[in-house]
Amino acid sequence: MVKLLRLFVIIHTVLLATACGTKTSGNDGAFRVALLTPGPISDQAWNSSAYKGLERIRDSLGAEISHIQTKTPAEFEENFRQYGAKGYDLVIGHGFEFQDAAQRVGPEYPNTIYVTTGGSGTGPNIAALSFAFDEPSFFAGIAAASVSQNGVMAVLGGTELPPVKSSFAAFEAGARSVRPDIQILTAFIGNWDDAAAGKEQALALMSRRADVIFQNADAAGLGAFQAVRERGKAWIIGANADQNQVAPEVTLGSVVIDLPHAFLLVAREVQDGSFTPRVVHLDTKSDVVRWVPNPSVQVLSKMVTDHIDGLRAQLIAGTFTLPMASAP
Amino acid sequence: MDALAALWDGAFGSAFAIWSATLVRATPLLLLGLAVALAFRAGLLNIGAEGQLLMGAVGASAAALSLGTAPRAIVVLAMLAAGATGGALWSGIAAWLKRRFGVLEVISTIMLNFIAAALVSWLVRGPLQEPTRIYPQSSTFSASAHWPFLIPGQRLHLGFAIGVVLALVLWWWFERTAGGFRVRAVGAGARAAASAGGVDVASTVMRVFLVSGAIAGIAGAAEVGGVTWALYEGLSPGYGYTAIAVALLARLDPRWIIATSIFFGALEAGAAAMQRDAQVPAVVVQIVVALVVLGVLAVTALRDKQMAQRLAVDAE
Amino acid sequence: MTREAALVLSGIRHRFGRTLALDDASIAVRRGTVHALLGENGAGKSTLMRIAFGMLRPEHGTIHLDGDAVAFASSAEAIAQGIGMVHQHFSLVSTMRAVENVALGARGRLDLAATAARMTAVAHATGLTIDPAAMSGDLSVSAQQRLEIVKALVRDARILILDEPGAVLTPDERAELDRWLRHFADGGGTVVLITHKVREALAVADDLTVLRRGRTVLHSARADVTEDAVIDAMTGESDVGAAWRIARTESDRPTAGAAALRSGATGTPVLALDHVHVVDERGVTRLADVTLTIARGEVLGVIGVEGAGARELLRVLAGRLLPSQGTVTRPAHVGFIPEDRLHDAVVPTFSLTENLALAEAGAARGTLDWRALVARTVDVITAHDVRNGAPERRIDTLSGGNQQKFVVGREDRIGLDALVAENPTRGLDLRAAHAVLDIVRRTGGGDVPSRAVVFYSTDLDEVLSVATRVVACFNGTVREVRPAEDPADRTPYARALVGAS
Amino acid sequence: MELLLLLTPFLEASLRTATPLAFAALGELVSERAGVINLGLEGCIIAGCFGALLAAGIGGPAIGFAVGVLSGMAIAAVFAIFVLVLRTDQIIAGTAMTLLALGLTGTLYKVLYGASGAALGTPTVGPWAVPGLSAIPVIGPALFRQSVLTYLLYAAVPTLAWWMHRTGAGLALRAVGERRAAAEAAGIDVPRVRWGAILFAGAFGGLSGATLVLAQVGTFNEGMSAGRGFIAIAIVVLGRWSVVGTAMAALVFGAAFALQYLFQALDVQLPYQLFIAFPYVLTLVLLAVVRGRTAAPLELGLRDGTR
Repeated sequence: MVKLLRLFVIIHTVLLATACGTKTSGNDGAFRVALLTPGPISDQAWNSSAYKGLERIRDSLGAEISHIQTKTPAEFEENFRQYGAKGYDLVIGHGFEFQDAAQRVGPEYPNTIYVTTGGSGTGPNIAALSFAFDEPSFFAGIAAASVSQNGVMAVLGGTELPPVKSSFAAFEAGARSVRPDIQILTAFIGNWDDAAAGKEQALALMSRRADVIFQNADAAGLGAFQAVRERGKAWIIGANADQNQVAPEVTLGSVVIDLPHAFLLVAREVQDGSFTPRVVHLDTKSDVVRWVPNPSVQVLSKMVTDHIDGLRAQLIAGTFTLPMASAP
Repeated sequence: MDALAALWDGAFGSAFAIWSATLVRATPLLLLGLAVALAFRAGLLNIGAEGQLLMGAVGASAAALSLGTAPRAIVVLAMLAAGATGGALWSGIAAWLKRRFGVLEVISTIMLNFIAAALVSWLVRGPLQEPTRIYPQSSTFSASAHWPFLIPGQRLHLGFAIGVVLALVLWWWFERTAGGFRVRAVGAGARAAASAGGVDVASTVMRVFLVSGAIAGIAGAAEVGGVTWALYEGLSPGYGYTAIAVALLARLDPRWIIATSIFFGALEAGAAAMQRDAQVPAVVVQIVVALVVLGVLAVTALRDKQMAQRLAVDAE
Repeated sequence: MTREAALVLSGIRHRFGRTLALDDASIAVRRGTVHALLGENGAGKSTLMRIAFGMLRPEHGTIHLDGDAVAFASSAEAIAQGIGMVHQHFSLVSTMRAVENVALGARGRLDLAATAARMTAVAHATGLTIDPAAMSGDLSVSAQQRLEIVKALVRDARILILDEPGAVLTPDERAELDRWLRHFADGGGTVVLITHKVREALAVADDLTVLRRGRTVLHSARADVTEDAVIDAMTGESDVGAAWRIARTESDRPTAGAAALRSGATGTPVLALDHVHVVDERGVTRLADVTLTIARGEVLGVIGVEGAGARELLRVLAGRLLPSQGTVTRPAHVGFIPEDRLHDAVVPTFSLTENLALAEAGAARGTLDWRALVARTVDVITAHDVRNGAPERRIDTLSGGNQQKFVVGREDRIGLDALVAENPTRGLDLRAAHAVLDIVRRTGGGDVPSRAVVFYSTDLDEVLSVATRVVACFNGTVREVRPAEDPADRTPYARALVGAS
Repeated sequence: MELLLLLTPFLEASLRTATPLAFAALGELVSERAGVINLGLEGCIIAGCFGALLAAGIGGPAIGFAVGVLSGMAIAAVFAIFVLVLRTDQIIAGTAMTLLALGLTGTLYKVLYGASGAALGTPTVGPWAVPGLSAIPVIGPALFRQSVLTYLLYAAVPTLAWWMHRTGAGLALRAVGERRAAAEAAGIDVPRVRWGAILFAGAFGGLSGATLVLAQVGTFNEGMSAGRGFIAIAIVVLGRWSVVGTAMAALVFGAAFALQYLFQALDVQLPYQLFIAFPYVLTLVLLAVVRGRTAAPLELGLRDGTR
């Protein structure tokens, strides 16, 4: 055992010696941006659109970029530190779940700006992007209620996270604003990547006569698209990214966060030094969140689209507020 | 080549890499590896370290949250005790099912892993949720529940020291004490232990199951006390399963588990660096880990073969 | 007698790793004969026959079957050529039915009904009856052996190799087997009987071959050799052979010492059972109302067929099994030598020292003093001549005989007041068996402590050679056997085994 | 009344969910009956998922299934080399294989499909209603309005049971798992049997994955096997190592999951985690209640050459 310990000490010393010699500061003046996602960037939703945002920053601002997929809270912190230590200018944690890590690590690396999407914490170099995702969700609810034949709809989430929860609430409020008696079923898959479970849950909801499903389950949600496509007689609504092309024939529309747009807004400010740490509210007005009806299907009546457009204009003008509290 | 350099740098390339990444990641693997090794040594296939870790984290979080700002020593000790209790309670269910109904622990512990994950998911949205009731997580623990760091300026925390001490104690216990010898005998030959040694096999196995769960629970306590300072869901990326490889690769020798847990910790820390610095996708990292494990397996297998030949039985 | 050679192996060499197991071994078996292949443990008997059966491929040497050179790539080929082998540790799948075991190795569709019919046909022709539907693990040992033979016969085996078949049989069963083998040979079949029991071999064989350390040292017709010559050939040391002969002679006068002891028997009781009942977990009564006292200085011989209750009796006396009813009086430590060494007595992957420590593992507290344990291990190794024994050596690298000597030595120390031995010489060669029986006999007088010994064996000769009195188990009851007027008359024992008085 | 209407969709979902689980579990069963526990099963499933996706995109569903099966076998073959040739520990080797397959498929997926993924563009096999039979009330649509894979399963279960108990090869397989010495003595080539069993498990694992992609989801995503390999291993235990038992246990799991989905759809106001944990709790209860001898093959998990 003693031998083993001694071996470690020796290896350690040698490593430190070599490491100190070869380490470069890494700061050669380039603008460097890093992104942490909680899931794989091939999900065609939350994570994939964030990665597209990162690529947009690279292409538009000539930034040097880095991405890492992280699983646990411990990893959030560790990677925030690593990027800070490497002198990254902007580090984006994609989700409210990164906010505690940002609060802890931020003070240690004052030259790096930490931004989390969702969450509410700020600091000298910590900011949060707050998406008014419930605004377009409300519109989706109106659109959905107008096409529901059975008067039963469903919301299907990966796990119950704050933005998902409030978006579902807004969807329900939107639906009830036009059809107060409509029934809305709620289900969660329990994870974000079991597409087969997503499909089965969607089928179960359809067996309960739900004919519009608003899904927000990333990769697992793809299964819900497949369920509706296969079974027909129902509409599905995409979330986070524009998912209208996933299953164009059965998709009513998507509730979109234009993450590339949002990321670019923030990154540009950071690059030119004008960024002030705050909760950046990105809403309908800033055109970062949108209800995007599927152009390949024409089921929404002009009356409905006009109604939504009217509310949207009022929302931008500040004369209309959603009939429920906004989530952070 | 860049990727491999990044792997090395991320694991051992700097003081930070070693003390704040590699060893921090090695800590849960070390404790869970010990839990698994103890059980396997007694012939008990405890695949449930994952769930036991989660329940240990729940216990320790509950202790930390309810004790508030009591003196640090008291809070940390209470977290240790609560973590161990949480883990032991969870393994106790499998132990009880085994003893009372003869349910194989291989399957019951896997089921309990899934159940524990669901339970944590509910707890952080229910009884243990932070007071604003927005986020699915507990409040951040007060400072007195933060486990002390071992090295100033680095993230390595008390949990690692506990793991190393526990490894040495466990090794000593196996080698030098009657109790440890009994456990080894039960695992290597339960019938002989009962018949030749008069060992009470059933109760030995039950005790081992509880202690194994308790150690795994301590790993959970260390994770929330030393790293995250709050209870989250998704606390473990499958440490409990990796720990099985950690323990087996060390041939269930507690001393070697220190080494193999650091090895796996280094692989994961290095893998993260590969993603960050060389933009190698996360999944490639799994390939690297798998290949390294298979490589080590192949080498030891070949060595075993030679050993076996040298020791060729002189009987027919 | 000029029968042609059915199976000839010549100049066989084979090694396991670095150990040379066979070096220039040969055997020629004539058709229609029973051929005994003799040798001590480790002499290479089983290895040679496994080569004949295609399980191992020799490094050097030739095999001729009915005059044609053959080279089996697997035992499947040997089986196809009409060779059948019954292994010492039976090759039965205990969780399968008898008929499935017989069918094992067949290709294509499995017609169990047809296989069962074949078994019935074999039973008619040979008298070897087995219930095809019986679970193999539930069969008695002798029935399992019958099943093994049936297995071979169903596949039309003309040459039957039996590895130590007598070790697990009662005298009656063994006599029955011998009769059957003779009958098989007379019908044109060929038998190779692997054994280390000279008497067993001489009783039935037409020819014999003796191996010593992987070489053929004697090849002869039965009629041309004496028992002494065979023993000398096997041991290669005439002094050991002589010692063994003395032991055998003693065994011919089994009850002489016993009578003397019993007449003046005043030893203090060491082990006692008072109205003991044992009911197993399935609710079957294994021991019914047993009352028994064993005094210091006594060797209680126990006989009984499988399932008669001897197993439970020994375990109750050794403190390894708690009675369902009744009281047991025994010292704190009773030495126990169980029959199934590799499962019940030692942990194969443990070192000798660890196996020594094992015996006290249940009661030990605190830390273990390994230095003292090593010293005691060395004592056992030297005192009991455990060949190749070293404290740190894994016990499964020793031969079976040496493992057993170690176990006996270990229990000898522990059981200062009482020792219970169950078939302790099973599978051992002459020398090792001799050493084990010596320890059992050492109950009193001289410099060894006087104690109570319980000795069970399936070999009646062996029991009579050491016991001062004998009890027979039958159907859960235990009764003392009164010797006949003529000490050499075995009838009372044979009758007691089947429950006749 | 409304609940009765839900019976058919529930049964239908039970069978559909059970199908991939049953394939994987039957494969594992064969492997375990030969004495090899294959923790690389999860890896075989994900490999089957990916192989199926890739090939179906090029050559249609039939090719997709074939390649899915072959992909599962490829992973199993590597596992077999470690376990049978190098004689390493089965559990470590299996764990490493799962990691390897998860990594390989994820990497290849990224390389071939980029960050945008494969969408739902894969040709799939939908449910096909058996004329006549599917018209039986309630159970008709449940049993006979399934994908062709489920029908394949209907055929596979009795075939496998027959093979295992009525052929020499099946008997040999069981003997190898119970007592390899006995099998050897009977002239059975034990390594060959084990190779066959492991490859069979790989093939069925691959088929399970292909079913997920081509008959159910219509796309791939990283880690979409989602622990089904481990559940399949549990199913084998629950099915007490018999073919019919395993199929039944898979159905029980399928039903438990289907019930879970249905519970959520019933709009019951309970924490959803309760429903998600339900199948696992049910398994524990069943294991405790369904008494009887546990009949693990005696050689299961032993390193090759240790006995």
